[in-house]
This record gives sequence, C-alpha cells and structure tokens, in this order.
Amino acid sequence: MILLSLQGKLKGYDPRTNLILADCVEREYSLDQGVEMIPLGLYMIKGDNVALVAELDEEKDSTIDYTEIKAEPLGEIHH
Amino acid sequence: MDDAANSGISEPLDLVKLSLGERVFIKLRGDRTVTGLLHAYDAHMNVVLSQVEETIHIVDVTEDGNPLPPRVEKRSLEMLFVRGDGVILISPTQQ
Amino acid sequence: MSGFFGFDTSLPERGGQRGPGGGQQHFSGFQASNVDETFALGGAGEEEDLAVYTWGEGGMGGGGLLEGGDELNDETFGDDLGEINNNFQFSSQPATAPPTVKGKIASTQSRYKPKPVSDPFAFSEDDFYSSRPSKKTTTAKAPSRPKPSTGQSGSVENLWNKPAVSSPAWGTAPSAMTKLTPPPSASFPSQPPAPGHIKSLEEIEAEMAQMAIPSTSTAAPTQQKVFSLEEIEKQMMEQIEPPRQATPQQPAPPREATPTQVPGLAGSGYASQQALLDSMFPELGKGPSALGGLAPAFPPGPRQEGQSQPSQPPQPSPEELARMEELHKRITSKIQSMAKYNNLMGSSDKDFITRIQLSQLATADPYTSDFYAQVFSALKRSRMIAEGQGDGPTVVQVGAGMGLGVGGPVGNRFGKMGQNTMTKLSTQVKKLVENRAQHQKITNTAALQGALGRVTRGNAAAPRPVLAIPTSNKPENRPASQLNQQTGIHRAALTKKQVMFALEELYDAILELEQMRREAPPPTAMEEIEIWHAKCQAKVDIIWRRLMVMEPLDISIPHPFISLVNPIKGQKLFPRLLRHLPHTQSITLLSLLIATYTQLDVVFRAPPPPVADASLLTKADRLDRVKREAETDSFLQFVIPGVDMIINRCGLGLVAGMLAISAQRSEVWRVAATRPGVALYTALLSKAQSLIRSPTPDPMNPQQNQQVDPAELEQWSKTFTYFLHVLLPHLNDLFPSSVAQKAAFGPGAYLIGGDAVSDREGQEMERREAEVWGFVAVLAVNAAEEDQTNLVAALREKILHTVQSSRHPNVSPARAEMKLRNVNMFLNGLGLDASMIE
Amino acid sequence: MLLIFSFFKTLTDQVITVELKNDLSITGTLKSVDQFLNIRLDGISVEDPERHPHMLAVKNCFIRGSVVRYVRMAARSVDTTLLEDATRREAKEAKK
Repeated sequence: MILLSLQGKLKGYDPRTNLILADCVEREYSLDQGVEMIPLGLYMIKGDNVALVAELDEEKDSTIDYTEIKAEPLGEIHH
Repeated sequence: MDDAANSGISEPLDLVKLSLGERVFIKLRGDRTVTGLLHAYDAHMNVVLSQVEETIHIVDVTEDGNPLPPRVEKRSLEMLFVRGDGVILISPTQQ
Repeated sequence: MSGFFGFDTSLPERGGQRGPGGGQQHFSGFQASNVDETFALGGAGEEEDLAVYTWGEGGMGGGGLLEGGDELNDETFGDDLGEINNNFQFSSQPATAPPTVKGKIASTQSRYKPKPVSDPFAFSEDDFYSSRPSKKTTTAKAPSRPKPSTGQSGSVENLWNKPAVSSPAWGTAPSAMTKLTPPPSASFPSQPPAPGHIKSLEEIEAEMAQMAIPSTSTAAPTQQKVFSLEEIEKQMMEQIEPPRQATPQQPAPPREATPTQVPGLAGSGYASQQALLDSMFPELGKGPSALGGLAPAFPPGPRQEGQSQPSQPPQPSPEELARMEELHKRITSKIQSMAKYNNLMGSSDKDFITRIQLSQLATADPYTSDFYAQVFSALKRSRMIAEGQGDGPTVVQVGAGMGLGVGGPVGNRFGKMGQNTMTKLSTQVKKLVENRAQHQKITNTAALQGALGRVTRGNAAAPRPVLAIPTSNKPENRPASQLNQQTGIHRAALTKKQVMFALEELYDAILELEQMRREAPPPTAMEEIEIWHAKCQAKVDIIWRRLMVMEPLDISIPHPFISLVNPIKGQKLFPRLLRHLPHTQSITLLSLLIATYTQLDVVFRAPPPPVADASLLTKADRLDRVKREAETDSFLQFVIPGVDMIINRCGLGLVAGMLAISAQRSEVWRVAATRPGVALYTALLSKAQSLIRSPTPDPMNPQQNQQVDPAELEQWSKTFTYFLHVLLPHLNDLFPSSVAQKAAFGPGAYLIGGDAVSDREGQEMERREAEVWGFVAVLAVNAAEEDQTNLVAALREKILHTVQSSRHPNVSPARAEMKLRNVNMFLNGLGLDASMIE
Repeated sequence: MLLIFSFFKTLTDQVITVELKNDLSITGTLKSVDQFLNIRLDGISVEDPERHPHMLAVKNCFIRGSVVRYVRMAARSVDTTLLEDATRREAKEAKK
C-alpha cells in the first residue's frame, strides 16, 4: 500500500469511502529534506486504501513552512 | 483450570462469556498483549476493557542489523476498546 | 448543509441549459474548476430530493425492451424512448445528453423518472448523508457511455450488451446480476440427438434446426432454417411473450410443463423474496414493474404449477426425456461459459440486498439492537433531571418506540437536519416499522429462505460459528445446578468454571425476568395479567432453583450458594436477585447466608487491616491484599444493602433466630473481626433495637400502641446476652488499629504507634475504626445495665488511647476530629462524652 | 449485532483517543460513528506531533473503522454493568 498523504478537493465519496480528489498534491515527508509537494491532478481512490480523511484548515496550512518540516512518512497500516 | 466442556457451552464465544466482568488476558497482533476487566465483546471479537494494562514487546535492531535484547513497554489505561480484527486470543487470567 | 464531514459535500447544481460544453458550475463549498467540464456531474442540489433507487433502474439499456406489463411502461420508461442504438448507458444518469434529444433536455429525470423520495433506509444520520450523494453522484460519474467500440465489435461487445438487454427475456431475476440459469426448456422445441456421441455446438444447433416436434402449443412458430444463439433467444422471448399478455395471472406458460423445466426457476426464492419485499414496501419502490412486472407473471412456489396445469399434454416417452435432459445440460454449460462475467452485482442488486438487510434491522422494539444506548441515555437523563439541569427531551424520538439518535440538545446530531427532512424520515421509519410489524404476523420465516440462503431473522446479522466443543459428561463437568441433586451427601465444592457458568445462566434469567417485568400487559386485560404473572413466577422459580439455596447445609465447603456469591460478579447480582424474590424465600436465603457466613471469602480470607508501611509486603502479598480489599468493598457495596433490606422486613423473633444461627454455627468474635461481620451484626442489632424501642405498628389496629411480643423479647435478650458474653473478651481485637499495632513488627510498630503515618492512610484507618465503634455502640444500646458497665470496662484503654491520640500534636485535625466522633458514637449511647475524659 | 455501535453512540461529544494501526494516535471529540465503526472527530490533536507532523493543519477528520486498533476513553463515560448486560443480551440474541 503506497503511503500517500494527499491533499486535494473532495469531489465525491460513497459508503465504501471511495473518494474522488481534484487538484491532488502528494506531500512526501522525509527525514533529510523538507516536505516535497508533487502535484497529481484528478484522482479516484478506492475506499479500502483510505485510512483517514481530514478537513484542511486552509489559513493554518498557509502559515506552516513545509520546507522546514522533517519527519518520517506515515507508518504503514499493519492489519 | 479443569477442562472446559460443560453441557451448556456450545461454542467458543460461550467461554468468553464466562469471563464477563472478570479479568482477561488478550494476545493481539503486533506483539502486544492486554489484560483488563472484560465488559463487552461481540462476534467480531471487538472488546471493551477497563483497568487495562497493555504490554508491547519490542526488539530494536541496530543499523548493522543485529537485534538488541527485547524490551517491553507497558501502558495502563482506564477504559479501552480493542478492534476485533487485531485479536488473536482471549483467555481468563490465572488468579 | 454540512453533512458527515462537517463541510458541504453537496455537488454542483445541475444547470438548466446545459449543452455538452457545460456552463460554469458552482460548488457551495469549492471554487469551480475546469474539471467540471470534463466530469459533468449529476445534480445533487439541496432542494432536489434524493432519487430513490427504484428497483431495476440500474444499467438498463435504451429501447428495444420487449417487455410485458405495458401499462407500467410510461411511469417506468417515460415517453421519449429515442431510437434504439448501441449507446447503452451503464450509469443511471448519462453524463452528456444523448444525440437524439427532441427539444427537451434529456435529463435523467425524464428518461428514468426515479421517484424523488428521500432515502428511507438511512439507519442513522450518517448513513442518511453518506448514502445520499453516492446514489446521485458516484455512480452517475461512472464512465457514462461505452466508447463506440472501434476495432472490437466482436461478440464480447454484444455479449456485454446482450445480457443487459435480453436477461429479462430469460425470465430470471430481472437484474444485471443474472445467474444465467438455463432457459425454460418447456418452450424449446427439441429433438434429442443420438445418445452416446459428443457433439460440437454446430452439430447441436444443426440438430435443433431439424427438430420438428409437432408443437401442441399454438404460440411457438416452428422455423426450419438453422438459427444462431441470438435467434434462439429472440424465439425464446417471443414464446415467453404470449402467455404473459394473455392472462398475466395465468399460473404457468401453457406449454406442457416438461419435467426438465428447472425447478425453482420461475418461482425462484430470489423472485419470491423480492415479491415479499415489495409487498412489504409497496410505496417505497416501484418493484420490478420497471422491468415489465416479471415477478407477478411468475408466481412464487413453482410447486402449484405442476398440479394446476389445465390441459395435460401427452407425456413425452422416458428415453426422449433422457435425450432432452442431456441436450439441455450441454446447452446450459455452453451458455454458462459464455456468460461468466454476468454475475457482477448491478447497483440495483446491491440496493435490493441492502433493503433486505435493513428490513432485518428495523424493529419495533428499540431494546433488541440498541439496548445499551437507550438505557444509558435514559439513565443519563434521569440523573440530569435529578441534578436539576435536565432540559427537555434529550433522546431524539423518531417514530413511535424507535429511538434513532442519541444526545441532548447540546449533542443533538440531528440539529443540522431540516425540519421537513426530520418529519419525512420519521414517517418513513414509522411506515417501515408498522409494515414490518404486521408483516411479521402473516409470513413465516420459510418465505425468507430465498436465493440468499437461510435468512432467519434471529441471527441473520451474526455469523454462526461452526466450531462445536465436544461435551464430556464427567461428573464435575455437568452444569452445577443439576449436579447437586443427585450425588451423595457430601461433594467437592464447585469449580471456578462451574461457578462462572452458573452465574452467567443466572444473569440471563434475571435479564429475561427484568425484560418481562418491563413488558407488563395493561392493567385492564385481566387474563393477560394472569398469564404474564404465571410466566414471571415460573422464571422466578427457575432463578430460585439455580441459586441452589435449598441444597443441604453441609453438601460441600463452601456451600454452592456461597461459591456463587463469592466472586464479585456474583455479589453484583445479589441486589438484583432480591428484588424479585418473595419475602419467605429471601429469609431462607439470608438464614443460609448467615449460617455459612464464615465460608465467604470476604470473611474466611478477610484481608488484615492496611499496614502503614506497604514496603514491608512482598509484591504478591500486596496484589493479593488489593484483590481481597476489592472483594470486601464490593461485598459491602452490593451484598450488605440487600441483607439490610431483608433484615428490615423481619420481626424480632426472626432477628433473634438469625443471631442464634450465627452464634451457633460460627465463632462470633472471628466473624466480628471482619468488616462484613461487623456490618451484618450491626444490622441485626440495630434492627432488634428499633423493634424493641418503637415496635412496628400492627397494620390491623394502628392506634393501639403495639407492645413487643414478650416471648420474642425474651428470646432476643437471651440470645443477645450470650452473644455479648462470647464477644466481650475479644472486643479489643475487633479494632483494625489495635490489630495492626499488634501485627506490626520492627519499624512498622513505631510508625503505627507514633501516628506519623500519612494522613490519607490515617483517615482510611479511622473510617474502618468508625465501623467497629458503630458496632460496639449498638452493642451498648442493646445491653442491659450491668452488661454496659462490663462493656465500658472492656474498652477502657481503647477509649483512653483514642482520645489521647486525638490530642497528639502530629495528628491532623481532620483525623483527630474523626477519632473523637468515633469514640463519641459509643459514649453518647451511654450518656457519656469524650470531653469528660481529661 | 450492533452492540459496539450502540456503545459508541453514547460516547458522542466525549473526548476520545483513537490509535490507528500505524501507531498514529489522534485525540478529539467524537462527533459521529456508523455501523462500520467509522469515526468522525472534531478539534483533533495528534499525540506525538514531532513524529507525526502530517496533521498539523487539520481540525476535524474521518477515520475508517478498519484502520483503528484502539479507542481510549474516560472510565466515567461508560456504565460497565449496563454494558455487560447488553453483551449478555446480544449473546443470547445471536444464539436464537
């Protein structure tokens, strides 16, 4: 399972948590250099890969300088 | 503990039912074990416990790959829900 | 409206004039982006209600459906069918307008006319929201039109189209998920091939072509030319056509019902179950009518077809039957191999399944599936009202007896829901429940055994584990309650497993009884009251038997009843038991308890008073003490109040008798040295005293001041005096502080003596002391004159020590005050006071 | 069958901590739950922000039931005796 932390506009969803995200940007976290933002465009994500859907607080997000943030990527979900 | 069979116990869940309100030991995936008072369970092995002590067995590995001696992390929690898909084993604790 | 995610998830309004280019769309939450053009979405506007997924609306293609039940067509298919073409819209709402639009915008509405009824099956607010858009948007967004297959126009493409179009013709379940069961061979003119020779498809078809069975039925035209599978299907459809048009209610197609007709095809459980569901929810969904009302044409229960056949055609000869059978098998396997993609579930099938699941869940009695939430919020509400801040209904009562949501005005998750949606939801749920209630009366569960396998309501939701434990019937493994009746006068005590099992059986019985009590019939219905009362009584008897109180006194050590009350789980059950037991039985129970009091863990293994310095103890010892303390506390919290309740309803004679039992059966001072012992005796003595002081007015003649029955009084004072004399020499050892002092050795002794122990532990010690002082106080009150002086004499140094230590410099004022209060409890009873002591 | 769902319903508006199977622990107020035990939390905070800065700019979130390992809550928000009774009823219901 790829460990994406995606950010995008939620276009649609269903009871199985299948999601449609527009203007997707992948945030790649790493220990050595800051967060890398990779634009991906329009994504349809199958529900069972989704762990968590969070609402982004836009202004708070703008205050964070992601080039400074250094962290391991999110851990894998071990079933 | 004498052997289980009692004419009233027809399926494994009945054994778990005997421990309602009693202290149980639960083995979980990810090298974790949990003990606590059992207050609820269902067919998926979802469980609600109180006065819980969680033990995590960790084996750290140094860069050059040789494992350090295993260590144990303990946590105590007052009320805990455990999702059934992580549960391996439930048994009454030996008092 | 902020839905499940707390932000507006509703999707773009469906613009009025929307050519293929798509105008600017505005999300209420997000700015429009060019994406919308490429991915024009079905409207999910706020005011536009939900499109209830009428059964069968799924991926049905455009025209070309040779379906019966024409009168339903308009409502189902709308007027402008447009010409028949290969553009089969798999999604219910084609994203772009189909080319042949005659003026009117061919929005989904006109084409499929789904009824705008909000989703009736949202179990909770979240399903309501999360399920709503999906119906409208996600499926709508599925690639709406299979791109005109450029190169690949081979049979696979048609195959894909074929089943979608022709499945109804096969007379099976009217949905994309067609388990292509073999066509009813009845309408299949067949000439059996020569037996024992493997045929290829062409040969089979060739045979079928030359077959010329003098068709008795008028309808089937017999053509001579070789026809491909498609023609066979078309022919099939025509044959199925006439019977339905003639008399839709006619039980079976007029063709002779040959034995090779697949049993259960027409009245398959699937169809009957669906008919059952439609009868349950006529107003909620149009039912299969959208697909030409297949179900009614095939009444459930194929069995009657056989018998009620009007004209009996000449029976085909047995070997002809065998040939038909063999041919039939080969054709079936052929068709099946071609149709292996067919068993994907269309969205309409998923909704059908959901409808079944939800019909299992809807229940008139909210307790069955929502017991914890219902009772928890009721308790919370009553507590809030008790504290005076209760304000108005906090459980959202949606529909009669159907508490859907939880949470007061502050946590009311329905706060955000519009009022009309609330009323709509509650009316639908009410209809759902009422339908279900009267439905339960008429159908038996057999009807539910449809294609989904045995769907019995009871455990439809819970998986039925298969593993069964072999039961060995060694004596100690038989259930506790039966065990005791047969075996000899003395046996081993119950094992922990047996005790736990017996307790669980008791709990189940108690829960049932409590539920029964809740469902008392209305006071007016006299005979119902009789039955109900008898039922409750029967349940009480079962509970009484399971308590094993009537077992002989020395059957085992501990007595079976005592081993039930020993674990905390048993103690917790005690008060709930007493509520249901008649007075006589509870007295028997109490006498047994008192007679076997010393067998109780909390008495036999009573923990020693808390030692000032816990470090003196080994870890195991400390853990054991903690456990025994917990058991004692729980005993005092659960069992003693029950005991007090029984004692309060006893007369003086009974109280005297009970004291006598205890004095006779156990060393009184050992029992009195334990907290449960002190509690029991204090209860007995104080009840006796209150009976003597202000005897209970005789209900018959309340004015005449009731005199204590002299005989009982005599019996009581004799028993009490004996009890006191046995106890006197040990009075000092009853106090936890003196026991601790004696037991402590080494540094601990100084700690206790110097009272330098931490204030918290000190106060705990004082609380324990208070219990014993209370006991000796009630002893003093009951004692005759000279006994009181003996009592004071026996306790002299204890009183002095306590008073002096209360004046000790490093004793906290709080603790000192507690000490004085304890001593005064005793002294005031005798008209003395601690201050008198200098 | 819906015992645990019923249990969680009574926890709405209580503060709980959800521990995921990738060791990410999120504390927040339980806003709603469904029968798959999907959870919606408001006003969330991550337990170990240095290790998990991924959610710094997040206020509320939806957690899929299947990725949850534990849910921790205050003992006072649970009536254990009632819960045991409810479990016994559920067990009896399942055996019918």
